[in-house]
Amino acid sequence: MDLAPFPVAERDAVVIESAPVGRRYHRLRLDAPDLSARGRPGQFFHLLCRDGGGNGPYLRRPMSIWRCGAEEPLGFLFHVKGRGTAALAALRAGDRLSVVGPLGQGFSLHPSWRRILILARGVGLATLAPLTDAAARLGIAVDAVLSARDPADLMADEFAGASGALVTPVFDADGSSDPAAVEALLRARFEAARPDAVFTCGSNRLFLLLQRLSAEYAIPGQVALEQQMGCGLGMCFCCVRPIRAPDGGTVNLRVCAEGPVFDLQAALGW
Amino acid sequence: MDLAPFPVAERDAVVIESAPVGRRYHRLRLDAPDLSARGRPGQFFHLLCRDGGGNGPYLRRPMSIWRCGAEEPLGFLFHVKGRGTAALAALRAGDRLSVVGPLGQGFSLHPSWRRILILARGVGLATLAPLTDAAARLGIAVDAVLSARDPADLMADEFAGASGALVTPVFDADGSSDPAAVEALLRARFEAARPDAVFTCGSNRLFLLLQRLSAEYAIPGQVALEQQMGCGLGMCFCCVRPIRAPDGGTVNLRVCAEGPVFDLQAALGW
Amino acid sequence: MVDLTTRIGAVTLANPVMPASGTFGPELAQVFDLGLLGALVTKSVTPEPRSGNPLPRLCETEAGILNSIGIPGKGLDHFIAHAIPEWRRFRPPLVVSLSAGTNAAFAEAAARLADTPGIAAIEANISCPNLEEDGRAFAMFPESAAAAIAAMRARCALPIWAKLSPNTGDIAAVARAAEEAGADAIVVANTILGLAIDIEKATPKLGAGMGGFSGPAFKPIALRLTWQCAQAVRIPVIGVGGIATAEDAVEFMMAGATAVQVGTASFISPTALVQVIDGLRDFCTRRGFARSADLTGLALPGSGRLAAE
Amino acid sequence: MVDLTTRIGAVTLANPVMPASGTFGPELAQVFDLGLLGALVTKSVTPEPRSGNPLPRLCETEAGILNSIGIPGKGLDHFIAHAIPEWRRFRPPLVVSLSAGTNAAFAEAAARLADTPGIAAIEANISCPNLEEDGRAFAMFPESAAAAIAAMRARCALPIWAKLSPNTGDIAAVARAAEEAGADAIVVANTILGLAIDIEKATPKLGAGMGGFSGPAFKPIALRLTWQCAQAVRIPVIGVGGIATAEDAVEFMMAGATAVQVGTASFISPTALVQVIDGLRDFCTRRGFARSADLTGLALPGSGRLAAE
Ligand SMILES: Cc1cc2nc3c(=O)[nH]c(=O)nc-3n(C[C@H](O)[C@H](O)[C@H](O)COP(=O)(O)OP(=O)(O)OC[C@H]3O[C@@H](n4cnc5c(N)ncnc54)[C@H](O)[C@@H]3O)c2cc1C
Ligand SMILES: Cc1cc2nc3c(=O)[nH]c(=O)nc-3n(C[C@H](O)[C@H](O)[C@H](O)COP(=O)(O)OP(=O)(O)OC[C@H]3O[C@@H](n4cnc5c(N)ncnc54)[C@H](O)[C@@H]3O)c2cc1C
Ligand SMILES: Cc1cc2nc3c(=O)[nH]c(=O)nc-3n(C[C@H](O)[C@H](O)[C@H](O)COP(=O)(O)O)c2cc1C
Ligand SMILES: Cc1cc2nc3c(=O)[nH]c(=O)nc-3n(C[C@H](O)[C@H](O)[C@H](O)COP(=O)(O)O)c2cc1C
Ligand code: FES
Ligand code: FES
Repeated sequence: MDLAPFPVAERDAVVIESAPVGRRYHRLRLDAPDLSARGRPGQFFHLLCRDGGGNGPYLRRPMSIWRCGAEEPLGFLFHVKGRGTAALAALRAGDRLSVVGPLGQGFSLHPSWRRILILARGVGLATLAPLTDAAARLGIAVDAVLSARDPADLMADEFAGASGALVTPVFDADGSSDPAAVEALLRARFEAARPDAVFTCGSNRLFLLLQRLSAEYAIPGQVALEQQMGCGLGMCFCCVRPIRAPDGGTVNLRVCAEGPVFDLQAALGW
Repeated sequence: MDLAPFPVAERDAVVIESAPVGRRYHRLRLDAPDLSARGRPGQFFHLLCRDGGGNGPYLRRPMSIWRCGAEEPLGFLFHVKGRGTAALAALRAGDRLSVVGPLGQGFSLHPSWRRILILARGVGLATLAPLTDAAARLGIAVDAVLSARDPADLMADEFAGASGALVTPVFDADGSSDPAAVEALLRARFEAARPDAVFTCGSNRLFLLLQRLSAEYAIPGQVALEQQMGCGLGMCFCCVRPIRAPDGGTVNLRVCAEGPVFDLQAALGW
Repeated sequence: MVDLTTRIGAVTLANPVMPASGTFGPELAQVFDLGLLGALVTKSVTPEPRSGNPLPRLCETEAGILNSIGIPGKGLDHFIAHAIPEWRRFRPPLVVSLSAGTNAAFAEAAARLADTPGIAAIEANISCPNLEEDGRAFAMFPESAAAAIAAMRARCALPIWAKLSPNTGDIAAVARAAEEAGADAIVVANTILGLAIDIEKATPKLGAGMGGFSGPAFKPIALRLTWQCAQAVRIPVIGVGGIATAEDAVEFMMAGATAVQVGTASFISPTALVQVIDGLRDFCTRRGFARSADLTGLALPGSGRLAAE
Repeated sequence: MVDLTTRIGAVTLANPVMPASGTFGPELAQVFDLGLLGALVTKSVTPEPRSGNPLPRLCETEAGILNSIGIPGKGLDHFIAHAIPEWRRFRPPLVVSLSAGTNAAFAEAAARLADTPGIAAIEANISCPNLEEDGRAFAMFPESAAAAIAAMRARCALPIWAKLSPNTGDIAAVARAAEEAGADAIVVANTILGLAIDIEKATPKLGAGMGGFSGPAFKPIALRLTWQCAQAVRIPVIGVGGIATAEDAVEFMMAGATAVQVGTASFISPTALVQVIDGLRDFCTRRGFARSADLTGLALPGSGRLAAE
């Protein structure tokens, strides 16, 4: 049911593409032009995970917007992890998928910025991917460090699309993704051309590293957090995470409502 | 799981045909040669009603054997009535269907018989259909009166197959299915060539008529009853019906275990 | 045109469908017009601020969920200062769910709410732990339920709806005790205690151990409690537990409910409340009921109203 | 090789998996070798013949069923003369479920069963109506539960397993009372009262009105009751309610059950019992448990056994 003009829709959308990506990931594209146009990078949809026959877990699953925009089908890219994502991966073109969204607070990009740095690992890149297009449209250069097990797991195309982002891959396979190596890499970037802001998602270790370095270099940052969700709308308070308050203490904030994007320095490791 | 040599199997069988029959009916044929060979006319299977995607009601649904035999796929013919049968009708060739069976006490045919009469209405003919083949194999002639709304609902081919049964259709549309008309028809048959036994299923009115006439003519008879089921195996006692006992009282017998086929005179109307 | 008007004592609702406490918030106004609802029901507010239970606070089960949220919130002062004004932006009557640990705290908080304009009724969440009774919920026993309601009644002229717990052994006795203590309506039921275990970790799935079970799987129990309460009291009964569709709501009304609440279903379908209202109207139209109120109690023993029609 | 041997007091089972009373019969021997089971549990037998409840006696709900079968049967004499010999064809220990309307009738019947060879234990179905207490189930209250068990204990040397009802407000107190009265094990839980309404007819779906709710939807409640009982008593607890898979059985064992019963699941999958036994063995193998008995209580507060490993 879509009760326009409400900002959040509950809607059945038709799947126009459903395809595996690499060994463990899957992408879905939906025919929902207005929702795609309304979505912002860092926001998410709450998906009813039912395979073509209606089978799946009771609760919805939160999924970041991976592709959005007036000219793009609404896209999701996910790790096939458990029962919910398995049901999603079983959808075929032509099936219907019930979505609720767009939800949550996305990333912010200041038009005055010239260059941002993105540090992502694994499927965290799905969440950060739409930032590359948005930045490109604002003329902001994107420098991205993508960490993956090996080249087969990297999904650089899925990340950058046609945005022109500069992608530096680092891999477990050759040791280039070691924390020390990534720290050296980031320090070199920060010294060479200090980004106006940094962004991360998907790895606690990389989050802690980026938090420490960007504090040292006084670069503002944003992180997209994950948490198990019930309602996805801010009503049930099951998705809270402790976030540093200005007074130095912590407050429990709802990842679905105050997040999923939080200030990099205010967030805590998980 | 099929734990041969147990007489009742729980088994996933592959659907080899799934097709609508007329306006309100549907037939399924399954690849399960040993179960088909084991099934007897009047027995039933308990079907887990899940559409291709695993969606359907919690309990199984009982369904008479419509086609069986060493050379035949196991077949069911049913009225698409509610949630369970709708899920069954949504199956496609290649899908799997979990069956439990064969279950219950089927019809008995005495090799000494020369001629039987079958009176069926609606989907009751699915239950009686396999009798025609069995009788043919014993050299027993089958005289069948099939009652239906109109020719489109009759399913005479579904009933008699290649058995050579003599089918007399009667219709609501032209009044030939009126109780009085059917009574006259049956009396004429009984006078002309007294059957050795009569069989019915599917209509309370026709059951009562046949019970009365066959008592008058002292012809033995059998009726297949229906009742809502839980376990289908005789364990839960939810499927009982009152049946006349030899002492004149009634006893509650389980349709799944002591039935579904009962002596025509012992059964009560429903 | 079907008349959906519903009277719960002195409170008149445009229709008998409202959200269940703790599963609703002004956030839902992002999805549909909250003005469509029969009433608004807030999360339970507690006198003092609470931080809530450890994570995970929610897990799913077969056709349901377990939760141990723990009523986090900023306390009554903040609620009166900030939440009430926010709620007053919406048309429907505002029902404030109140939770407290002692009879005195219930009474004190009820008195303060009675002094606050804009509140149509208090829903007393007496399913919460009674600190003076070893933490056993007020609604476990007729005596403690009655004491809490009576304490509020003495200090507050607002209608009081007593929200009962399914964890008691005798719901009818608790409902009668609440009625006698002055409750204006019975809301039944809160979640029933449940448990789920993560067998890989060998620990409960919820951080708090046990949790409250809700959702479609809980419906047959909540419907039975509604039916038992409707036969035990003369005040209106509001049914809640597993309602996800208009058909579910009709079941509760036929079992004796004057109105219904929709909780967990809103997590799966944020428009569930609207769908229930629309579907209820459709059911009445199709079956020729001029007023949805005529459904109430139709299936109760001795009613036989439909059969007679 | 995983050791599945299970001890319930004096009774030793080859494995901890058995059927639940009323959902099992010798008919299941048509589907698999009943010799595989940990024990056989009969339908409840009553002293006198009973014809059972009006139809319909069963209806389905979301992931569960309601039943009001009403314990039809031919009475104890017929049971001893005909059913016991039939059961004795099978290897596993035979547990006879007994139901009666008064303490005296329970005691008398227990004495007769004690005189009958071939019975390993009596499961006292004290969830049935107590005719001397207005029809409220014995297992509703600690006192009446204890009185029924004590009456049997005095007349019968067989192990007595007390089968408790989820409809009480204080399962721990009832379990303790049964233990003190001499029960050798606790079986928890029987079905919980539920209701479903046919909204087209405006009547309950079951002929008897309310019925007992069971199946996967009931699992979180039964698991919680098992967990509460396991913490309340020292005698073994047998968990039952919604178990359909080996993973479910492991949850109950980690929650404190020494053994489990599978009921409604056998209606959907007649081989469920065998699947649970096989899956339990597989789980133990995969996770390196040499004995399935080591699972019992792993998730109880303060156990921390897995974490320590
Ligand atoms: C705002 C947000 C955006 C997300 N975006 C993406 C994305 O773009 N791509 C992607 O692959 N994953 C994303 N995730 C994680 C994704 O929601 C989980 O992987 C998914 O819920 C797993 O469901 P499952 O049934 O397959 O797994 P299971 O492990 O069986 O799920 C069991 C339960 O745990 C919850 N859960 C498990 N993992 C997570 C997790 N990491 N975060 C939150 N809840 C979890 C599930 O929702 C469910 O309630 C996002 C999570 C959040 C909160
Ligand atoms: C032994 C036996 C053999 C049968 N053989 C056939 C057959 O060959 N072809 C056919 O079309 N139908 C047959 N039926 C009836 C068939 O089982 C029901 O039509 C079917 O269960 C309806 O399920 P549903 O979910 O579609 O309908 P619903 O009406 O939604 O079912 C609701 C509940 O009522 C029960 N129920 C409804 N109608 C019947 C009925 N007539 N008999 C028993 N339970 C019922 C269902 O099992 C279910 O529990 C047979 C019934 C029995 C007992
Ligand atoms: C996440 C969650 C939080 C809840 N919080 C409250 C609460 O604060 N106060 C209250 O009275 N009931 C609370 N409940 C219970 C619901 O109001 C309702 O009684 C119960 O969930 C059964 O209805 P349902 O099955 O429709 O959810 C909560 C339920 C859930 C699922
Ligand atoms: C049809 C049916 C009949 C039952 N009959 C009995 C009975 O005679 N005695 C008894 O103690 N429990 C009886 N029960 C309860 C079960 O033994 C079991 O405690 C309950 O169903 C919960 O387990 P389940 O969810 O695995 O079915 C019956 C349950 C069902 C569904
Ligand atoms: S998921 Fe319910 S508040 Fe965030
Ligand atoms: S269906 Fe269970 S006894 Fe017949």
